[in-house]
Amino acid sequence: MIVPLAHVLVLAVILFCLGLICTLVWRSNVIMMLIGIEIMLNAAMLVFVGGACHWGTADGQVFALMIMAMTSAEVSLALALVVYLHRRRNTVDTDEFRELQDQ
Amino acid sequence: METYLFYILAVVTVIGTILAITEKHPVHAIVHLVTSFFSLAAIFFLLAAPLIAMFEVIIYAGAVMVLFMFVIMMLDPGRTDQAGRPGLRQWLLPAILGVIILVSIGVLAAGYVTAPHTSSAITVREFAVTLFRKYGVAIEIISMQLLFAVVGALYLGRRRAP
Amino acid sequence: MKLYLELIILLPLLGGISNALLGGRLFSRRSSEFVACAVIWGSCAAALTAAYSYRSPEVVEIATWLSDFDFKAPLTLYLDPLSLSLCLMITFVCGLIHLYAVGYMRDDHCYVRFFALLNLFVAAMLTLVLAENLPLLYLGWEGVGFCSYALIGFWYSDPKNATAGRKAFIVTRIGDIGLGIAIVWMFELFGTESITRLNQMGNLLPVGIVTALGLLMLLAAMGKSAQVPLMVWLPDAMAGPTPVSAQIHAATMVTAGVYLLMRMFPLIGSSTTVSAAIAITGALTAFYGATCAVAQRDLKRILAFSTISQIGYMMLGVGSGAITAATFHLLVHAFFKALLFLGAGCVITTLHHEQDIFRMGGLRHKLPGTYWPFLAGALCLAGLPLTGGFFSKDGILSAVWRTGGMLYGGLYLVGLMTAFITAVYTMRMLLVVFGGPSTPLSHQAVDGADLTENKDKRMVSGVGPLPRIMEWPLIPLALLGLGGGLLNLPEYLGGGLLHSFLAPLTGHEPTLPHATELLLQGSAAIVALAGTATAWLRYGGQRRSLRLSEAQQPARGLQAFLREGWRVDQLYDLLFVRPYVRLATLLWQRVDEGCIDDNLDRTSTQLGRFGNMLGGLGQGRVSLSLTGMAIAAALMIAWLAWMTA
Amino acid sequence: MTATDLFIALPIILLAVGALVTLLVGAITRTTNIGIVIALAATLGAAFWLMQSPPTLPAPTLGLSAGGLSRLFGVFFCLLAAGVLCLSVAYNRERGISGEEYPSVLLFTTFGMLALASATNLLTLFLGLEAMSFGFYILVAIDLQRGVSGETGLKYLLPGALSTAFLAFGIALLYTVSGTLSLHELMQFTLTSGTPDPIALAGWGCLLAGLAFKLSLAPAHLWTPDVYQGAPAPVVAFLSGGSKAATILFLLLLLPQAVDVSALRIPLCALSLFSMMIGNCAALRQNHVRRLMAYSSIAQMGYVVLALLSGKSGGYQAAAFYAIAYGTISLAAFGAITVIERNGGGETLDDYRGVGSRQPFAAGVLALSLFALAGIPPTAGFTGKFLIFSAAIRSGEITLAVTGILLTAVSVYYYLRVVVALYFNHADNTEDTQPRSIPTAPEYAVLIAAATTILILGLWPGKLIELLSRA
Amino acid sequence: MNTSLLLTSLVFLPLAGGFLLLFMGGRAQTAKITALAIALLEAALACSTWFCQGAIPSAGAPAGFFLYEDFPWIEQLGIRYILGMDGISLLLVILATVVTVIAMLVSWRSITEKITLHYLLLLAMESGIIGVFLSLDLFLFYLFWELMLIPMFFLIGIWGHGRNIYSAVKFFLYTLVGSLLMLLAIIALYLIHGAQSGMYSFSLAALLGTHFSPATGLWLYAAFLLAFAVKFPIVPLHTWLPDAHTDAPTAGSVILAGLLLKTGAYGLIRFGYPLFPEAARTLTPLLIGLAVTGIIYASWIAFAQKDMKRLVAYSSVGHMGFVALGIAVWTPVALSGALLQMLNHGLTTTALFALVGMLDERAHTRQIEDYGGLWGKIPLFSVFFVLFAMASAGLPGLNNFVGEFLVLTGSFKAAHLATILAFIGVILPLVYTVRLIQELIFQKERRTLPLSDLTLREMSVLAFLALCDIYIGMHPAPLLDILKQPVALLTGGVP
Repeated sequence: MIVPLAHVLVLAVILFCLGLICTLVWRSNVIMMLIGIEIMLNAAMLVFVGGACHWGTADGQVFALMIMAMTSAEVSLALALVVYLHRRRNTVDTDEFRELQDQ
Repeated sequence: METYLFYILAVVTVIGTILAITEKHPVHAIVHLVTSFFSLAAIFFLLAAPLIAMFEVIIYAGAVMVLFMFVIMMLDPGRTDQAGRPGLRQWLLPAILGVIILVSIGVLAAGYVTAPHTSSAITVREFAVTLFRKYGVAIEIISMQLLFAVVGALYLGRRRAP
Repeated sequence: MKLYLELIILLPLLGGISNALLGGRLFSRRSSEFVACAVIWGSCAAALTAAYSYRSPEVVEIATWLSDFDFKAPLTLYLDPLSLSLCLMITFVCGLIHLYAVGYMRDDHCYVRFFALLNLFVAAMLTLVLAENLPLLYLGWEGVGFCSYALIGFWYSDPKNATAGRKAFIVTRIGDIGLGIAIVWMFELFGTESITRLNQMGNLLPVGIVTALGLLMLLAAMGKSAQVPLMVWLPDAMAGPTPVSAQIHAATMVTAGVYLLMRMFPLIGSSTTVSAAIAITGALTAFYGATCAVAQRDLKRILAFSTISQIGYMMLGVGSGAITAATFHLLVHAFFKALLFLGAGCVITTLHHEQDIFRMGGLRHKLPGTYWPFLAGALCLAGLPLTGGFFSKDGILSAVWRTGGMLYGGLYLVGLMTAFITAVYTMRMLLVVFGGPSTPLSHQAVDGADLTENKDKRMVSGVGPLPRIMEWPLIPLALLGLGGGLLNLPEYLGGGLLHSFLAPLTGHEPTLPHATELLLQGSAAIVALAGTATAWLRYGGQRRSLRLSEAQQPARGLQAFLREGWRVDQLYDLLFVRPYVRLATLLWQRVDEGCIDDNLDRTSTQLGRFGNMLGGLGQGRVSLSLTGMAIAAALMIAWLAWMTA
Repeated sequence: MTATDLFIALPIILLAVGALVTLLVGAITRTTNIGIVIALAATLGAAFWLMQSPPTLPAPTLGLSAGGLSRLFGVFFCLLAAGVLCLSVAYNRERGISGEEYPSVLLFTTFGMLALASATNLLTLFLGLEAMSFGFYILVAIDLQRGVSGETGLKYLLPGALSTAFLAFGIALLYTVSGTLSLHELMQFTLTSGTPDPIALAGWGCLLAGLAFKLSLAPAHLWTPDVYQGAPAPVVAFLSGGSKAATILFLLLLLPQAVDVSALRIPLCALSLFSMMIGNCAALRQNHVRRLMAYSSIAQMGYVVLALLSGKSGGYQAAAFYAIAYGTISLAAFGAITVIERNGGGETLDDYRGVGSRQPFAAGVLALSLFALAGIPPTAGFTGKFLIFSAAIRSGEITLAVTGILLTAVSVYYYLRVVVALYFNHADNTEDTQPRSIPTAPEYAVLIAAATTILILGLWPGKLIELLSRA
Repeated sequence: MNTSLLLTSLVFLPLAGGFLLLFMGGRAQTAKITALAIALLEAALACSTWFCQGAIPSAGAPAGFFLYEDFPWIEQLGIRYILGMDGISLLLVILATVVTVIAMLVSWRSITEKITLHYLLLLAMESGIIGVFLSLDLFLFYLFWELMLIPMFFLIGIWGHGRNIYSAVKFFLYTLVGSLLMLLAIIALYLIHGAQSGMYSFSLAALLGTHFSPATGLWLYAAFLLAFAVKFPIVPLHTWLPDAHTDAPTAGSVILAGLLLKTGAYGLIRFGYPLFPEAARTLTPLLIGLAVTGIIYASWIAFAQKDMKRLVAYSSVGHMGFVALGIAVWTPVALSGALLQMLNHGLTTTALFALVGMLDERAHTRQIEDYGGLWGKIPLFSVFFVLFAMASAGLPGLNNFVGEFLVLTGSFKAAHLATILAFIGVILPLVYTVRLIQELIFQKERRTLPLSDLTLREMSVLAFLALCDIYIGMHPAPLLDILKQPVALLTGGVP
C-alpha cells in the first residue's frame, strides 16, 4: 500500500461528491447527468480497488470490474433512451419531460 | 516516489473532474473527463490493480466516453450551447448536499486508521480465480445484463410507424 | 281479597285493551260503549266488595315485575282505608262519567280510542292508588300521565289541543323527576321500595334527608296536582273533551299528587320544613287559582282554575298534617267538581260547543235538568254552609288554625280570603251562565277569536235535545256533593265516619275545642255568604247585562293579568321554552355540527390539502426526484457519521 | 461445478435459458404468444423446482444458496412473474405491445430477482438487484406506443442509476472496512467488531439512500407515482410487487448480518415516518388511481421499514411476510386495474365510476385488495400489519407504532374513495355505451389465485409464519 | 343435544348462506326468500341456545359460559378460535338474529336494485355481529369487529340516500380510528401478558390476570375505551351516527341502531372493564360524565331536528348514554339494567327506524314538516308509532323504562349527581317525542302524500316488536334472571 487507505477514501469521496453535484446540477442536460453518475461509479470503483489493495483480496477488483460492465450496459441503455426521447421532443433537458405529475 | 505520483494523479483527477462538470460544452466535458479517467486508471495501477486500470482505459475512457461523444454529436451538433450552463443558484443545493456528504465521510475517512495489513500483491491469476471460482454467477448475470442492454437499446432505437 | 283487588285493576285494563284491539272491528258502537262502562262498574262492584270484606290493611302480591339482585319491585297492591276510599270514589265517579261520556261522544266517530284510553286511565289510576311500592306507583303515575296526554289531545287535528296535551305531559313529567329521584334515593337509603316499609322507617333518618325526600315528592305532587309553580298545564288541559276534564282533570288524576303526599306522609311528615312547604304551596296555589278563576270567561277554564285552587286546599290540609281533612276534601271535591264539569259539558253541548260564559244566559229555564245539579255543585264549591264542600273546606281551615303559629295563621287568612273569592267566582259563573234572559247565541265573534276556535271540527249534527244519559249522572253526584258532609261530620255533631275510618292510618289527630270549631265554621260561613252576596251585587239581576256589555271590551289591567293566569305562561315561555328551543338548535348547529363535526371535516380537508402539497413536491421533474434521494443520502450519512461516531 | 451446484442454480439457469430461447424464438417467428408461453413455462418450472428441491448447503463456487428464505422468495418471484405474464397477454394485445422483448425481459428481471434471492455474497446480491432494476428500466418504457413511455423510462432510469451509484459506493465502504464480500464472513466480522465502524455506518447511509429509491421511501419516492402512471399496468404489478419484495429481501439478507440495526434506528425511523406520512397524505385527494396506488405503496413501504427497524423482535419475519403479502395484494390490485383499464376504462376515479356493476369480478378483486391494503381483516394486509405492529411494540417503538396506525386510519380514506367510485357512484351514461366485459381466462386465474392467497394469508397465515421463522 | 359446534354454526350459518346467494345472482326473488329463510333459521338456532343454558360446558370454559368452543387457529402466534356463550351473549345473539330478520322484512320492497347483494350483505353483517358477541379470543374478536364494518359501509353507500357516500366513509373512518388503536392495545396486552407468563395468547380468559403498571393499564384501557366509545357512541364521538343513520337505507339504520351500537357496549362489558379493572375505575368519573352529558346533550339536540331519522338517531345517542352510565358505575343492578337497556333500545329503536322507513318508502320524504295528521289517514301506523315513541320516551310499563330505571337505581349509589342529572335527561326524550308525535300523528295533514296503512308484513313485524316491548316492560324477570349470573361474575355481586 503506497498511501494510507484513508487518502484513497478521501479522494473517492471527493470524486463521488463531484459526480453527485454534476448529476444534480445538470438537469438541463441528461447526458451530463449520466456523466455525473459515471463519475460516482468511478469513485466507488476507486474505493473497491483501494480496499482490495488494502486487504490483499481480489474481491474488490472483481467488484470494480463488474461495476464497469454494469455501467456500460446501463449507459448504453440510457443513451438509447436519450436518443429516443430526443427524437420525440428534440431536447435533452430533463425538466421538459413533465407530462407525468400530480394534477 | 509512487506516493507523490498518487497525490499528483489525485489532484489531476479531481481537477479534471471539476473542469468536466463545470464545462458547458459537453464535448469539452468529455475531453476533461477522459483526462480524469486516465489519471484514475493510473491510480488503479498504483493500487496494485493493473487489470482494472487497463479496463478503465479501454472501457471507460475508450468505449463509454466515445459512446457519449457519439450521442452528443448525433443529437445536437450545432446547438450544444443552447442549453447553457446552470446558473449559480442551481449549484447551491447540490453543492451543499455534496459538501455535507464530503465532509461527513471525508472527515471520517481522514481519521480512519487501519492496522497495516500485510497484503500480498494481487496477481492476475488470483483475480481470475476469484472471478470465476467465487463469483461464477456474477459473470452470468453481467453477461445477461449486457445482452439485455443490447436488446433494450435495440427496442428503444427501433424506428416504428408513428 | 286478592281477587277483588286484581279485578279492580284488571277490569278497566282489559276493557281498555279489548276496546283498543277489537273496537271498531268486532264490536259495534253499542257494545264498545257497553264494555267501557261495564268494566268500570264491575271494578266499582269489586271495590265495594273489597270494602265490605275489608278488615285491616292488606298487602297482596300479584306477580313479580322488576327484580334484579337486591332490587325488588313486584306487582304488589296495598289496601288500606286511604286507598280503599279513593278506590271507591274513583270507580264510582268514573263509572258515572263513563255513562255521561256515552252521551257526550255520541257523534264522535273516534269513540273507540276515547273509551279505550278512558278505561286505561282508570286502570292506571287505580294502580297508582293501590300500589304498594313506589315503582309500581310510578307506573300508574306515568300511565295516567300518558292517558291524560292522549285524551287532552283527543281532537288532535287542532294543533292547540295537541299542544295542550304535550304541555300537560311535559310539565307533569318535570315534576316526576322529583319522584324518580326520590324513588332511587329511598332505595339506596332503605334498600326497599315498599311503601309500607318505607313509612315505618322515616324516623331512622336525619331530618335533612327526610326534608330532601319530602321536597322531591312535593315537586312530583306540584307537577301532577297542578300546584304553583307547575300549574300552567291544567287550564290548557281543558282542551280535551269534557268527560275527560271531569274525570282526569278534576276528580282523579290531579289529586294524585295529594294522594302521594298523604301516602308518604308518615315518612315525610316528620319534617316540619316539608309540611310547611306543602302548606305554603297549597295556600299559594289556592289563592292563585281562585284569583284567576274570577277573571275567566271560558266556562271550563273557570272550573280548571277552581280545581287548581281546591287542590291547593288539599295540599294545605296535608301540610297541616290533616290527612283526614285532606282526604275528605279530596273525595267531596271529586264529587262536586265532576258534577260541575259534567254540567258544564251539558251546557256546552247544548250551545254547540260555545264556552264563553258571556254568551250564555237564561239556561235556567232551558236546561233545568242541568241547572239544579249544577247549582248544587256550585253551592258546594262556594262552600255555603251545610253542603259537603263547606264541611270539608272547613275541616282543612280548622286544621290550619289548629296548627297555629305565625305561618299557619297567615295561611289560614289566605285560606279564608280564598274561600271568599271562591264564592265570588262560583256565583259569578252561576249567575252569568244560568241567570238572565235567554239569549240567542250570536255567532259573530265578539272579542277574542280564540274563544270561538274551540268550536272544534267535529260534525255537530243539529242541536238535538240533551241525551238523557248525560243528565242523570249529575243527580247522584249532586246528592253526594250536598250530603258529603255526612261522611265526616265535625266532632260536635258526633264525629266523622271518615275520621274513624282513616284513624289507623293517620293516628290520632288532635281536635279543636267545639267552641273554636264552631267559631271557625261560622267565620267560614260568613265569608262564603259574603262572597255570594258580592257576586250577586255585581252579576245579579239587571247588573248582569251591564257586565255582559262590559265584556264586549277586551280585558285590561288586572283583569287581563288574572285572566291570563298571572301571565305565568308567558313568563315560562320566555324563561324556559324559548331558551330550550333556541339552545337545541344552537347546540345542534353550532356545537354538534359547527364545532365537532366541522372541525373534523376541516381537519380532513387540511390533511387533504397538505397531501396535495406533498404530492406536488415532485412537480414531475426527474431532477427533483434525484435531489430527493441526494437529500436523503446526505442527511442519513451526516447523521450516521456525526451522531453515532 | 458439482451436481449440487447445478441443482441450486437450476432455477436461475432455467430462467436465463428461457429468456434466451424467447429471444431466439421471437427472432424466428412473429407469433406473439409463443414467447409468453415459453416464459410461463420457465417461471413455473423454476417455481416448481424451487418448491420441490430439498434444502441444500450453499454452493460456494457459485455464490448461491438455497436456504429457506431464498427458496420461499424464489417461488414467490417466479409465481409473481407467471401471474404478470398471464395478465399481460390480453393487455399487451390491446395496447399493441408485441414482440419477444417483453417476455424475455420479464424473464430476465425475474432472473435478477432469483439471483438476488439466492445470493450469498454482496456482489451477487448487488448484481441481482441491478439486473432486476435493469429489466425494469426496459419494462416500464416498453409501451412505446404511449407518448409518456419514454418519460417513464427516464424517470425510472435516472434515479435508478443514481441509486446504483449510492449502492455501489455503500457496498464499497462496507468492503473497505470488513475486507470481505461474503455475507457469512460479514456477519462474523460484525459480531466480532463490537461497536459499528463509522465508515461502515456511512456506507450504510449510502446503501439506505440507494435502497430508499428502490423501496420508494420518502424522500426518495418522487419517481413512484410518475412511473406507476406511465408504465403498463402488468409491469406496475410486477414493479410494485416484485421489485419491492426483492429490495426488502436484499435488506433482510444484509441487515441482520452486516450491521447492528440499532445504530440505524434514527434514519430508519425517519424514512419510515416520512414515507407513511407523505404516502398516506398525498394519496388522499389523488384522482388518478395508479398514482393513488403509488402513494399507497410508498406508505406501505414505510410500514415495512418500521418492521425492519424493530427487526430483532420479530420484525424481520414481519417484513418478509409483508413483502410477500404486499406482493400478492399488488398483483391482485394491479391485475384488477389491468383488466379494468384494458376494457376501455380510463385511469382516473371518474372513469372508475360504476365499474362495480360493469365489471363485477375485477371490481370485487380490486375492492378486496384495497381493503387488504387498508389492513382490514381477514386479509393478508391485516396479518402483515398485525405482525409489523407487534414487532414494533415489542421493540418499544410505541410512538412510531401509534403514528403508523393513525396514518393507517387516514389511508383508509383514499382506499375507500376507490371503493366508493367502484360501487357507489353510478356513471351517468357509460352504463349503456360500455358493455360488460369479461376478463380472459388467464386473468381470471391470476385474479382468483391472488385473491385467494390474500384471504388465506389473512385467515391461516400460520404456515407462512412458520416457514419464515424457520428461515 | 349435541352442542359441540353450535356456536360455530351460529356464527357462520349466515355467511355460508350469503355465499349461497351468490349463485342466485339474477333471480332476485328467490335470493330474497332464501335470505329470509336463512335468517329465520338462524333466529331459530339462536333461540334454541336458550335451552342450552343448563348444558354442561366443555372443559376449560370460564364460569358462566354454558356453551364454549375452543380450537387452535394460528398456533404460531398463540391465536385460538374461542367462542363462548353466557347469558349476556345469549340475549344479544337472539337480538341480533331477530333484528336481522326484521331488517330484511322492512326492506322487502324498498330495495329495488342489486337485491341479492343487499341480502348477502345483511347476512354477512349478521355473521360479523354474532361473531363479536361470541368470540372470547381478542384476535378473533377484532376480526369480527372489523368485519362487520364492511357490509354496513356498502349498505349505506349503495342503497343510501342523501350524502350517503360522505356518511358511509365517515362511519367507516370514525369507527376505524378507534378500533385501530384498540388493535395496538390488544397487541400490547398480548405482549405484556406473554412477557409475564411466558405464554403468548389472545384468549380473554388467559389475559384476565395480566398485571400492568397503572400508566400502561390506563393507556391500554383508553385505547379500548376509544374504540368502544365510538361505536357506542359516547358524546363527543357520536357525530358519525346521525349522518350514518340519516343516509342509510332502512335496513341499514335498523341494524346500525339495533346491533352495531350494542357491540361497543358489549365490548366494554366483556373486555374493557374486566381486562383493566383498575384503569376502568380510574376513568369511571370521566365515563359517567360523558354518559350523562350524552344523555342530556343528545336528547336536547334531537329536539331541534327536522329530519325524522336524524331525530331518532340522536335519540339513540341519548339512550345509549344510559347504557354507558350503567356500565360506568359497574354495580350489579346498573349493569344488568344497562344490558337490558341495550336489548330494549335494540327493539324500540329498530321499530322506530322501521316506522320512519315505512313512511319514507311511501312518501319519499323524511322531513317532519311534510307530514301531519297521520292518525286520521293511517291509524294503525299511528298506534304503533305512538307506542314505540312512548317506549322510547321511557313510559313505565314499556321496555325502555325497565332498563333506564334499573340503570338509575343502580347508579344512584355510585354517582348521586350524575344520576340526578340523568333523571333530568329522562324527561328530555319525552319533549322531543311528544313534539314528533304531535307534528307527525296529530295536527292536520300538511301535504297530500300518498300514504297507505300498514301491510300485513309490516304489521306483523311491528306487532312482534310491540309484544316484545310490552312483555319486557311488564315482565322482565326472565331476562334479568339470565343476566344475573354473568353480571354477578363480572361485578362481583351476589346473584
